[in-house]
Amino acid sequence: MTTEKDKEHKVGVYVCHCGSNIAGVVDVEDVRDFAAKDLEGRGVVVSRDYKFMCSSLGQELIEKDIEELDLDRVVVAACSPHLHEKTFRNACSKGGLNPYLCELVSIREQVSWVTTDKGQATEKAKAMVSGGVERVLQNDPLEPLSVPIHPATLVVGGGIAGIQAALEIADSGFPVIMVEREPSIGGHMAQFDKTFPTLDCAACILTPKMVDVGGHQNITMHTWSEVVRVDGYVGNFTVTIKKKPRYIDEDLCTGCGICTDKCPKKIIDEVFEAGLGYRKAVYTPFPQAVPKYPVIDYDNCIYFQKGTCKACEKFCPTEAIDFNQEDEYITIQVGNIILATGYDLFDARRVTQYGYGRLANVFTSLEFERLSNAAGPTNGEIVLRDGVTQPSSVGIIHCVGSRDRNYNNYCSVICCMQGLKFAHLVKERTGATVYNFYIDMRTAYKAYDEFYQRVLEEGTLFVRGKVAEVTDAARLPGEEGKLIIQTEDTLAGKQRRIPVDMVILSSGLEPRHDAYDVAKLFGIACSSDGWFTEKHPKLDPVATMTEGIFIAGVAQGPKDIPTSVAQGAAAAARVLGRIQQGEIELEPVRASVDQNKCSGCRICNTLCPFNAILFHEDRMVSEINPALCQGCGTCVAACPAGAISGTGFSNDQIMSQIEGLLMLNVAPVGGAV
Amino acid sequence: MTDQFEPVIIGFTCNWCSYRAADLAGTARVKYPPNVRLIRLMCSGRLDPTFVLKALSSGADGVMITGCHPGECHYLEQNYKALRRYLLLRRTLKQMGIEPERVKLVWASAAEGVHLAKEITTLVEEIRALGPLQWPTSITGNGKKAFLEGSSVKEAVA
Amino acid sequence: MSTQPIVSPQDTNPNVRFLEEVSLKTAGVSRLEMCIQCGTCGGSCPSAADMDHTPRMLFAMIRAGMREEALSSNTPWMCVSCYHCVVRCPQDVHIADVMYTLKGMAIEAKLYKDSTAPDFSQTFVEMVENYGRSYEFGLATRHYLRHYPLRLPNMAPMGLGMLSKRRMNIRPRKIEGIDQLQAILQKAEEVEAVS
Amino acid sequence: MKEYLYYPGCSMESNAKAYQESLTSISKPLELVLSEIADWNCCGATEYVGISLTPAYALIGRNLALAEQQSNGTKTVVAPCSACYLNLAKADYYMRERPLLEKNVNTALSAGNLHYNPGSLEIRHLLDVLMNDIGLEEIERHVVRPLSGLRVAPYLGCMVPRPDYEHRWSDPEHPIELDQLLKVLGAEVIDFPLKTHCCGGHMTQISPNTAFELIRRLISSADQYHADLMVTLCPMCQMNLDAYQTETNRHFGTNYHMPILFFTQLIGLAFGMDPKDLGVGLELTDASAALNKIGVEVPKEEPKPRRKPRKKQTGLPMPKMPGDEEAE
Repeated sequence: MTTEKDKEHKVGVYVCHCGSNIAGVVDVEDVRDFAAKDLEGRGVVVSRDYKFMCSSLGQELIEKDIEELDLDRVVVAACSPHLHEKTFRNACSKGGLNPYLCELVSIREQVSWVTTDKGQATEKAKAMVSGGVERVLQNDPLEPLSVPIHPATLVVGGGIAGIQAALEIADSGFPVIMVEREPSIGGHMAQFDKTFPTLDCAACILTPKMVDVGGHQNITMHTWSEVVRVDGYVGNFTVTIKKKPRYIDEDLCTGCGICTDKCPKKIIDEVFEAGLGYRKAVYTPFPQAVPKYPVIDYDNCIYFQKGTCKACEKFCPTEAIDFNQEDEYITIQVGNIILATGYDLFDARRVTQYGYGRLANVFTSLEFERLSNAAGPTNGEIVLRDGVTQPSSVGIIHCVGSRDRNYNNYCSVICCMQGLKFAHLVKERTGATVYNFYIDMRTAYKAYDEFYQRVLEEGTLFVRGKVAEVTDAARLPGEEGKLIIQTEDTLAGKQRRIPVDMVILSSGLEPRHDAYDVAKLFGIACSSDGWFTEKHPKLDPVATMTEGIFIAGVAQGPKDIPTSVAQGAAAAARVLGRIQQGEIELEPVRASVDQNKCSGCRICNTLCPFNAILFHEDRMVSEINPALCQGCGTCVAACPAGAISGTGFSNDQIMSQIEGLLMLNVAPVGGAV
Repeated sequence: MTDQFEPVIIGFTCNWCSYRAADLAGTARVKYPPNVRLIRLMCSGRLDPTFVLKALSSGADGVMITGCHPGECHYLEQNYKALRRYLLLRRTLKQMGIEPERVKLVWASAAEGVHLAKEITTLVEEIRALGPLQWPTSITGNGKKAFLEGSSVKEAVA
Repeated sequence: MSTQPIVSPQDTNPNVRFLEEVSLKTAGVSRLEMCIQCGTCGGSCPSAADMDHTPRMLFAMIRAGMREEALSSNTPWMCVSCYHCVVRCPQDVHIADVMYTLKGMAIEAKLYKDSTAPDFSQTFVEMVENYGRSYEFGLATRHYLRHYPLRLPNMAPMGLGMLSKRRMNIRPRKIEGIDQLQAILQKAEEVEAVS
Repeated sequence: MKEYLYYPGCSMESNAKAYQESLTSISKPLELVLSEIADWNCCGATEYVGISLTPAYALIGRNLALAEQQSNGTKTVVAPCSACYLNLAKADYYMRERPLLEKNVNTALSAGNLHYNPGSLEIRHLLDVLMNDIGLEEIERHVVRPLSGLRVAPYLGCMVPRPDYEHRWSDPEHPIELDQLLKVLGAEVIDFPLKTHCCGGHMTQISPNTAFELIRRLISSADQYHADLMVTLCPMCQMNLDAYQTETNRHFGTNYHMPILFFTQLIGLAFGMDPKDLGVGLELTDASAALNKIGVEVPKEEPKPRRKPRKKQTGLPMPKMPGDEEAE
């Protein structure tokens, strides 16, 4: 199988000791000699070993050889390509060799660190080097693809993360389009009263930012709207937005609120007031709403349901009411997209033993936020469901729906601090006895544990134990008319029944009910939990696998306000970097169709999840748009005519690597085959 | 080297999950038998059944195909396609008179280094139990011919 | 994710084996090693008040390899099999079944305390083995006679009531396939012994 | 006409005669055909598993094997007793989950020339069958004597709704099936907070004081809600709450009087059947006062004051619950 073509190549092999990380288990000299002797016939002209290939000296070694021995292929046997592929590619290009003619063989992660027997380890290392050599012989010089970046950015979701991202970009002078599903931006944070650990009022720090967004010359806001279609690719997305009818003419409306005052229809506000308060059929969710324009709730408006009333229209001083509005679709061009779509609150009804929905005085965390909020249904009065009685004892239950295989396995991150915040507020406002029931107290990050200390000082009682049940079935004296929290006090090792007036459930955070559809719409992935998947959990948390689409805030996973803000800013920074580049370089791992071989069977067209393959009816052949193609190679594998080839992962490359790994290129070695 | 039969297994990994799982197994110093030699693909969806036949016809005793868990594919859903091909492939192998157990599909996320190592260990044991692969005489050990065999599979698959 | 405890076979510390032993002797997959000590079980348990240790503590003791203490605890014998802990456990630990396992192991090791429970189970089992059906009258009277002779007078009216209402059979019903059943149980004992 | 394999369990022949008799009676109008598993044996209750694993499951296995042999047409086994239901269901489930168990049990069964393939049967509780196969409409059709005015506490006990391997029930802690059924019969169903709490199980035997406490909790709670009687679907629960009620009262110096009937008995009464055919009167805690309310045998007793509804209509709204609409 040795062809003339291969012979002409000049391959350099470099075996890294990585201190003792590799050399401790693999006989690197043996591997080096193997490459030099047994693979000489495969074009290996030089084979060296070195303590640390990734060191500048190690890299210079490669550069020098490329120049002096004019190598045209390089194989480095060291660590995982995910660590140092770039390093050695750069070394190659410094030496004047196309970086894609360099292969990295992972004999650390895949050999020395996972194998005990030195002999076997060395044999495996040899096989992998041989595989690397065979593969690199088939590599083609590649140039990174580059595509222009449209300067505008789409931000989906007007919560704190989205707001932060939008402002960062807009302030740097680039246009931003923000799409928000609800009538106003602000997200969950607008519903909160105080924010931990500093206890500054949410509205006080949020509303200024909301106003900035509303008035920003570089930001176009589409509230009461949703993205319904996304076409194109990084740098050049075409996005279709559906603006739901407000039935209010935004040009005429002054936001005076008379319509709301006059509207006779009062309904429970399930969204902003968390079902704890009421709103009118024509409403703005809250006084500081941005934009100021109200919305008419079609399902509850007397006119739409019965054809009568029209009070709002009668009293509107500027004739801004327009019952004839309909869905409006607008199309925009953007270069990048940031998804900050937030979360849904876990439905506490699912934990039946906690009695939410059955027992009147069991509240969810969001309900309590509204309860304690000065602008809420009780003007900040912390009272029982009857609307008047102040609780004299309150139990706060952590991990409701979180860290529990019956619901969600993950930790919702915010609940511990939230529980502490609630404890403080209850004490401050009512002086009631407060219990916190926790499994583990998680107060990581700046000033959080200090807050825990403070709440301890204030006399909140802590019980370590996941609450078993909340019941109104009185059993012992003093339990009549109370809610009894039954739990094991795991530190006292005893079961306890604690009668309280009010129970607050620290409900966990869940992915949006439609997170998966949204992910599909924008062509990104969801984790099994339903959170958007980031490109790298540690090193690339706000990028996604789809170029040009970024994520921020809780949509990526449970997190608190500071982290959400940080992610919003981070996503913005990534986008700004892109915009300033003007164009973006893409890894040239792409598929392409040999139009002469293509039989036009169209099998590949349906396989591509990124719609990168278009079909030319006229010539009856398929073609792949390199900017859309993400290089997964599914079409390559599927093409019956073998007309599609994937750069970087061509059939030849993989076939040869197989032969290499199986040592077909050298005289069979004992044992292995 | 011990005198017991040491199978050679080619493993195909997805760049985003199982290859990183292998990295993780390494960083975590999880030990597993050295019989598996990994090849990196961008996605299990890239796996052309021909590769497997090629590997088996060229001397491998078994093949391990790994990819992201269903629903977690970085290319949305290509691992499902890998699954389909895998199932079909096993049938083809049967027809060719090869134990389909020699080819195994394993889901392993980037976080599942231990899991991957475990799977590798079991597979090695299973293949060891099966003994060396006798590539059917009807098909010579010549890669090219296996390649042809493969193309027919491919049409069926796609 | 592991479903059986992963304890290194090289580990010579006998204590680490106990968790494994309990887990392996349990019907189904115990998931005992998954316990996060949250106390849901102890909080849910209706008879916790009468237990030497809450289930949670028992699991911690098992992990600690406290064989004697764990097997002599009355906790498993106080379990009423209400399965509240099982459905509430955030880690899907098969708590009730682990309790059954511990009972068995305690009897085997003759470690259970004065509790009359093992004896009751034993009596019950003997009846089933002899007749194929259970037989409360014999069971209850025999058990009460043996353990609560003083209580019997109080119970008598109840017993008589049950009798007069034809709710207790004086003599047990024997199934036809009793030999077959005994053969099966015989075999089962053998299998149990080796596994 | 619906046909099932039937596993009565030991209690149905003795302490739960009333359950068996009422079931037999209501089966006719509901066209429920229950063919008893020939020569079934005890399920081992909660005792056998505590002694030795394989024998315990082999004991249950024999019943499953017999049922599998006998299953013609139907693969559904109906069990009226909670413990029996759970034991059968559990054996079937665990034999699937743990191959070792399956192997051991079948090795044991082979000694009796029997074999059971886990998963080949469908183990269901009587209430499940009535609710989902017969259906509420059908049941409602036969109601001629609505139980109007009768305040009942629906009590399921533990082992029917839990652990519920096959997810047959609406909820493991607050299932609504029994409530729905009793509502259809015209009864006034209280939202009984302890509807799936423990009756004491075998504790009446091995630790009476523990049992008495558990019995007290249930009866006193039902009493707080001014229930006329508690409705159960488990022989063990009925036995403990009914037969041990006097002893419990003596133990705590209380004087609760809470009749305990089987749901099948109430169905029969609502169908207008003769109490005698439903085993009514077999309970030790006299139920005549309660039944008097629906015109079944009539001694006098002053009616208790009604308790005001639990959910306040004033003040802040309650979150909507599934099924709130039909609830009063």
